[in-house]
Amino acid sequence: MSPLPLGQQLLDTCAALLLLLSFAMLSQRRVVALVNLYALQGAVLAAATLLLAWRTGEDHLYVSAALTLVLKVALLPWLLHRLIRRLQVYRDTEPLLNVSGTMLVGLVIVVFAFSLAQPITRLASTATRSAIGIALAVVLLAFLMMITRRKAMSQVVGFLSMENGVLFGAMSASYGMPMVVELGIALDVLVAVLVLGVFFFQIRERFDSLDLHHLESLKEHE
Amino acid sequence: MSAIDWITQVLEVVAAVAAAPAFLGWLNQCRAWLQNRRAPSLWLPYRNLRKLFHKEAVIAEGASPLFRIAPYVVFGTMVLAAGIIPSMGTRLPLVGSADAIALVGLFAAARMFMTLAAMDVGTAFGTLGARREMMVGFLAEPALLMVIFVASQISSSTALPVITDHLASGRLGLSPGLAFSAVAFILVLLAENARIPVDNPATHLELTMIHEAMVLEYSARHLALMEWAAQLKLFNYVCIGFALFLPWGVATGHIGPMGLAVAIPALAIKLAVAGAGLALIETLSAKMRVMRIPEFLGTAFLFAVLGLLVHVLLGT
Amino acid sequence: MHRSVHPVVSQFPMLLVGCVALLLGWTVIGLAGLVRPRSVLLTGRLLFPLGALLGLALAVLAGASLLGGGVERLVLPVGLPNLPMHLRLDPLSSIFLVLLGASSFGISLFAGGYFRVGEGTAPGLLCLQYHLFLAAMGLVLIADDAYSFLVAWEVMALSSYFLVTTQHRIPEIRRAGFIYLLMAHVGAICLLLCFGVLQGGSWLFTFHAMRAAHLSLGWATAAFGLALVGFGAKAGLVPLHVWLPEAHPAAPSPVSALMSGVMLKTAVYGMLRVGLDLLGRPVWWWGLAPLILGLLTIVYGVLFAAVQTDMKRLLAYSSVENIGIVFTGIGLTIVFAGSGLHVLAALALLATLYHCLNHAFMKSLLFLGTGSVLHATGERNLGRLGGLIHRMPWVAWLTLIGVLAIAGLPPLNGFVSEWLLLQSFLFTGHLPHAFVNLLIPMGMALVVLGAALAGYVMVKFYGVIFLGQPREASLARAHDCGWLERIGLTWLALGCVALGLFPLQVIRALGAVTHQLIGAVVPQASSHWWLLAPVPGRPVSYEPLVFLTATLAVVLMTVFAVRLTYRQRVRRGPAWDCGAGGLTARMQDTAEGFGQPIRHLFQPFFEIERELPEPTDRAPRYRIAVRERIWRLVYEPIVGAVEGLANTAARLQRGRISVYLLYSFVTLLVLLAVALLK
Amino acid sequence: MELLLLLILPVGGAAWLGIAGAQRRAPEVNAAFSLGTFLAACALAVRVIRHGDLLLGEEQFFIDPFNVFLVTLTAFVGMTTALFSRPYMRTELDHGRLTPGRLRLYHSMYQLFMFTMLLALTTNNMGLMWVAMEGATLSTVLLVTLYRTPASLEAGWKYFILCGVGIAQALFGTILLYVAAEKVLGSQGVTALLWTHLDAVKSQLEPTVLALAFVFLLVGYGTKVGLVPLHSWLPDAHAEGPTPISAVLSGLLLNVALYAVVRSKVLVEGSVHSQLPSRLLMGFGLVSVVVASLLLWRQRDIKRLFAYSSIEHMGIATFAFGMGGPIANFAALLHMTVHSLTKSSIFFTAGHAAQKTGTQAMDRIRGLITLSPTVGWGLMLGSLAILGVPPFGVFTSEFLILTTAMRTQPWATPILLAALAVAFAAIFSKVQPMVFGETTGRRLPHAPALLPVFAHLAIVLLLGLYIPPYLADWYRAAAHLIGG
Repeated sequence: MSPLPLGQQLLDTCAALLLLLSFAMLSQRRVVALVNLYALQGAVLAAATLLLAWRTGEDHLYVSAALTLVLKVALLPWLLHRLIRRLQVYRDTEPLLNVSGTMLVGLVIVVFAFSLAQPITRLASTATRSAIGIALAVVLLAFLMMITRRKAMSQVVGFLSMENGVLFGAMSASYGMPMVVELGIALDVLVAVLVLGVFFFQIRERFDSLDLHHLESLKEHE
Repeated sequence: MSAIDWITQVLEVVAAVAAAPAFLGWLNQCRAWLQNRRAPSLWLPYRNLRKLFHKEAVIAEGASPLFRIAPYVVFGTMVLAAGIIPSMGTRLPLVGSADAIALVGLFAAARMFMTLAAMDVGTAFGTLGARREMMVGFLAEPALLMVIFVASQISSSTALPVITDHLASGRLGLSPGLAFSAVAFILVLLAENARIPVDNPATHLELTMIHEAMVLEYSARHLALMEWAAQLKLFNYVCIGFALFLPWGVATGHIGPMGLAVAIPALAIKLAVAGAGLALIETLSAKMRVMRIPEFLGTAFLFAVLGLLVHVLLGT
Repeated sequence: MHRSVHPVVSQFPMLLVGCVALLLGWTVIGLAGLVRPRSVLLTGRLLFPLGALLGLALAVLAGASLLGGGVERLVLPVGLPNLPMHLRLDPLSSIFLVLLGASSFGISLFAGGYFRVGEGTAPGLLCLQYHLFLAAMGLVLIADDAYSFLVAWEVMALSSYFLVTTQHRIPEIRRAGFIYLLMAHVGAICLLLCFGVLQGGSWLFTFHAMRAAHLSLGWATAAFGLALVGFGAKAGLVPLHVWLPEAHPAAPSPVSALMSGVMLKTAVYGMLRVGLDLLGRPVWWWGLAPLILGLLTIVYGVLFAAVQTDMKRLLAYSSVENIGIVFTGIGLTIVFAGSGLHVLAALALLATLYHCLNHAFMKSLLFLGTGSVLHATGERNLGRLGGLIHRMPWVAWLTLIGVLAIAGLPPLNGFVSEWLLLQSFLFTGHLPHAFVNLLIPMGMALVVLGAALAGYVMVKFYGVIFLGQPREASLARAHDCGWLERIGLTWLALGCVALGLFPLQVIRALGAVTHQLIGAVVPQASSHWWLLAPVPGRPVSYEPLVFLTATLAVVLMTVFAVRLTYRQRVRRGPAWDCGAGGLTARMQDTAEGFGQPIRHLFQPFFEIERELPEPTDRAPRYRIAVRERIWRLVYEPIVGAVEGLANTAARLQRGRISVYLLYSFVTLLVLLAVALLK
Repeated sequence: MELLLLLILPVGGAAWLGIAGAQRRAPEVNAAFSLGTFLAACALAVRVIRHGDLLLGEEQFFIDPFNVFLVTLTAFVGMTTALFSRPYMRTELDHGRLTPGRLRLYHSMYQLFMFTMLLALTTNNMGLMWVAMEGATLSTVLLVTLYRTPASLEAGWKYFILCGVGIAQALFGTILLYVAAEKVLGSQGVTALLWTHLDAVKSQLEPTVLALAFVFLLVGYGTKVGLVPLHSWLPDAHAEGPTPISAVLSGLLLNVALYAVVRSKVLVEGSVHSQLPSRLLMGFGLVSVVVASLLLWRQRDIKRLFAYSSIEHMGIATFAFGMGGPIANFAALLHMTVHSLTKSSIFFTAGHAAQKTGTQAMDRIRGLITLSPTVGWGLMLGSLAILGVPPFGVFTSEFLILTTAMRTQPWATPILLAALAVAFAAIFSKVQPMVFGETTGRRLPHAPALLPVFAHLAIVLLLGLYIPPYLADWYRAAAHLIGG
């Protein structure tokens, strides 16, 4: 069998990187590092998009690559860093599930995600269909991360990386969504982060900490 | 309906009204003899009634009209009952108008008025008697009805004369169902007529008395009517017993003078025997505590139901 | 079999239109009450009597249609889009409309005099709720499709709920209202499901379509069961009766009268409609359920009535008993009809319907009587009443008629229906089912026992309230009821008497109903208009008129005889006090005392809580409270179970967002797995 | 044209109020814009009824009976809520629970929220619908935290995170849909997300992928519908936000989310020839009904109580959609309508009650009927209506749903019966003492402006007694679209 073309190999490497980064985020406890990892993920995503654009010549992919670059590598991390500095939240406390355990669960999830991706892969016509499983895995891992974290900040980062996963999925399955949708999504993410910013300050001025265990008063069970 | 039917009807009623005190007298006589006492005269009850009627009536201040109406109603119902029960002949004009259920209803009406009257003045005894009377009643009535129903299941009618006709025609021997209900009936009879062991008409002992407690506030003619009604009630019950269990001698079918000629003496004899029997039972048994009465009547009720079940089981 | 029997459909449904107009009239009257909500004069003196007249008119119209025996249909363009409101006036609905109209005439007149300011809700609002209640009951009876039936049914429940909670400041009354509405709603849902079965996949909810639908035995049985639960809950069938002894005392007396006298009958109507009409020919063993439950209800109700100390609770339990009698009749009817004994079925049905009519009059009369007493004395507790026959003769004597009637004494109406029921019990002939044959005598025994106990209850009721000495000094100020009340009471009493004296005419009228439902009528053995001889070939008969005349004749003769012979004057003297020196009212027997033999005999039924005085007590007091075991046995466990489940459900929600996320996560994964395996 | 107005007006309103929302007359302006939106919606509805479906803005917008009726409903409730919030929010301002600045935020966000929902309803593009749904969350999350109390912040946070995550799943689902569609519609990617096109080719779409897509969409939008166990955000957000927001969340947002679910169900059912979608909907519906009715039992906060009842009713509607068939769908649509009307009116009265008694704790609210008869009767009748007591419209839909269930899904009826009984007991036992009973408070001098409440209840009452033919046809057409 013939070796895959270079672009293909690069793309697969990007996908692998993304998955790696998600695992890294899952295990990472320092918020600043977390944000950096997120930025890195954004960068890889952008790179992948560029590659894809270059290989397929779909020009709207250039736009979305640029969008990703601006938004997820530059703007959002910068915002988050500012927030961290302003709010003095550097470390997350011990996650609810210890790292090795989380890793184990993450592994299981990856397997599940791959098996899940089979039918989609069979269907998709793109050169990158093999990456769908990874995209799904990234989404689910981000989900897992949100579950296991105790600080609002790291939960947000998880939320954003989930967005990454979804976008990567969109790209690898069908060379991205229609432009209007892409724009809409980007807008939403941006607004979301702004809203979150406001939120953090409100939470801070109330509880002077971003620890989530303050936010457990509304419940049915006493 | 021929004239003679009407005559029989009237005759029955008159005979009942006239003979009821005598029957009580006879019962007391027998009891006295059985207890080695000197027997009072057979006519004592008549003298009592006469005496009471001549007295001046005294009525309690708190008494309402109901109190004064009651004796007449009670007496009237008992008289009417006597007309319904076929003691001599069965072709009675009143046959259609009221069957056995209505008869029991009639007794119930009498009881109701009696108890209400007893509660009217609002003395301790009156209300107490009323309560006990109703306690007896709510068990005795169903028992009596069930007894009658056994017979009416056999003769497929609730009209007493028809039942008597059917039984008298002797097509059947003693059915097992009837045997049960006969026992039940005797118990009911004792209870309903305030005889020992349920009540002792001879005493005014407040712990035990039922009937006497109710009529305690009555005097003179009202009391007389009440007493007479009681005697009539006893008479009627005995006659019901005859109609159900000893229908022999009753003029069935079309009544001729001959029939009456047979029926009247037959009735007299049966009454005499029944009186003696009752006296015997009363002498042999002892007065029981008031709270045991429901059990006594419960047994009666049970017997009656058993009779019915037995009949349904074997009767077909 | 009675599919074939289809009465003629008249061209223009004149009578039906008339009925609808009258129902609308009631609604309008109700709304008119809002014009000046606080004015007693407007509502009491004008609107309520007007409503009463409408009731009379309704009775007349329905009576006409009953005698005509025809069927009228009408479709109004309201309701669901593809289900306009179908209305139908046939003998079954007519007889119940007669019941509604006739008894409401008396009750509304009484209500006109009864409602005053200070009843909590403003008179105008009461007027609205009251007449909506009436109209809804009427609509229930003429509705011919499931939707309008249920709407009317629930409006009925709702308006009566608001009437029950007239004095909503009292917590007990709120509790009563809550239990009432809850039971009503659950019952209504059961009915809803029942109709869901009955429509049989035709998706037409008209009763006509339901008659046509062919259901498998399983479905039909399910429908019957649901109907029994739904209507039983409304009628107060044990063990679904718990709301009844709470709600009836809570409501103002005219409302209690309406609820007990009429509303319970709408449930009976529904049961007959579904069980004998919509379901077509019933299966005989369906009948066993209502039969057995009915018998149970009779005994249960009358026993609890006997131990009550609150006069309205006592009446409420007696209503439970009477509903038991009615359902026993329904059960018999179904058993007979299912076994092909049509004449007997007709007889049983006759007894059922007759008892419905009787109970409507008797019970309304008694409830209104208690209403007057309540107004005059402000007392519901039997322990504080007594001797009112002197203070309020009208009420006392009219109530006496009701008491005698409900105790089943000849020649009043209560006796007739019980007589008919016993006849249908007696001559079951031989059903093809052995154990039913054995069940029947037991049933008969229970019915008889119930009747006798009813007598006991009524003596207690009447004797303690109206006879004896007043147990409170305040009773001396009691006043007799006003003229409107008197008219109302008299009307109802007359109804009791008439129903007792002219059974034949009533039965002839009821023939149309039995013909419609069973396909058979009870043939008359004799041609005399006064002779009631329902069972052909059996010499069984009853002549109330002759009976009455005979009784009166004998009594009067006695009176005259005594008067003529002995004319000593009557002297009044003090009652004999055993020389104790002065009888006091406290020496009389009490309501508790009257309950004692029953409590003693039927201990297992009751949950008794006693407080006995010590010999050394300075102020000895005796208190006894009797409660129903059913609460502890049935309802408290249910509530406990729900609470337990609620707590478990609450454990899911501990307020921690990670856990919530975990829920979403797990859900997602599970569903994905499911989707994948598909 | 109408559509343009319909979408422009709220945006304009948002902009205007964003600048001038703090002024004295801002509430009136808000109401005015909502009124305009409503009129536009009516015009649109009329046009659709006259000329049938509309396809506008190079196919980006698609109006059919199904969504036009929801559009009208949304605009209507939006308007009445604006009317209600006019005096209500002023009072809040006077009570010092708000600052003019926050009032401005409230007003502009309110308009924005209306916009996002109308967009989600009218757009033909599944992707755009997703964007709008996310937008709806974002625009309301700051309204939930309007009071800045700890509880409200917590509620807001949960609302944001849970719905955000959910919506992300929905996006993934949308992508899967796109993938599957692209296969059929060609990869130029313009039309592949347009519902109309998807609907046209739904039978050719790849089943497994669509099944997966449906799962993602269901979990995503289901979170916003408040289906158990994805519902956790709902009671908090409803209870802690200002009352008008609770009203629109419960009355409108849930509907729109359910609309999204149903739209996707239609597509998936066309392709997956299995019971999966309907089974899932029925399952979620039942679970929601049962759990919600159980949790109702324990509530102490009046707004929380009715939030749970919203979950219950959404469960009923979902169950009905799951059963499918013309009658069930008809009933479900009707149920959505009457529920949003009734529930919003209940929230209005509950808000007034809480405002007058100064607490949301139900055991401290007593004797409303003496405090202020209109509020008392409003709450009583509203609760009875929501509990499915005739002659109110909720009964109509429940009648149809239950009877259908009895025939097609008899196994579910005992569960529904029990759940409805429990819910009735729970809600009514809490409402009755609040309305009736003794109260320490004096009768209030001025009656509150409850026009919206009684308007809503009147409509619900009407729907219970008589459904106008054109409305019925409208529903039927919609039910047919959903696949009767």
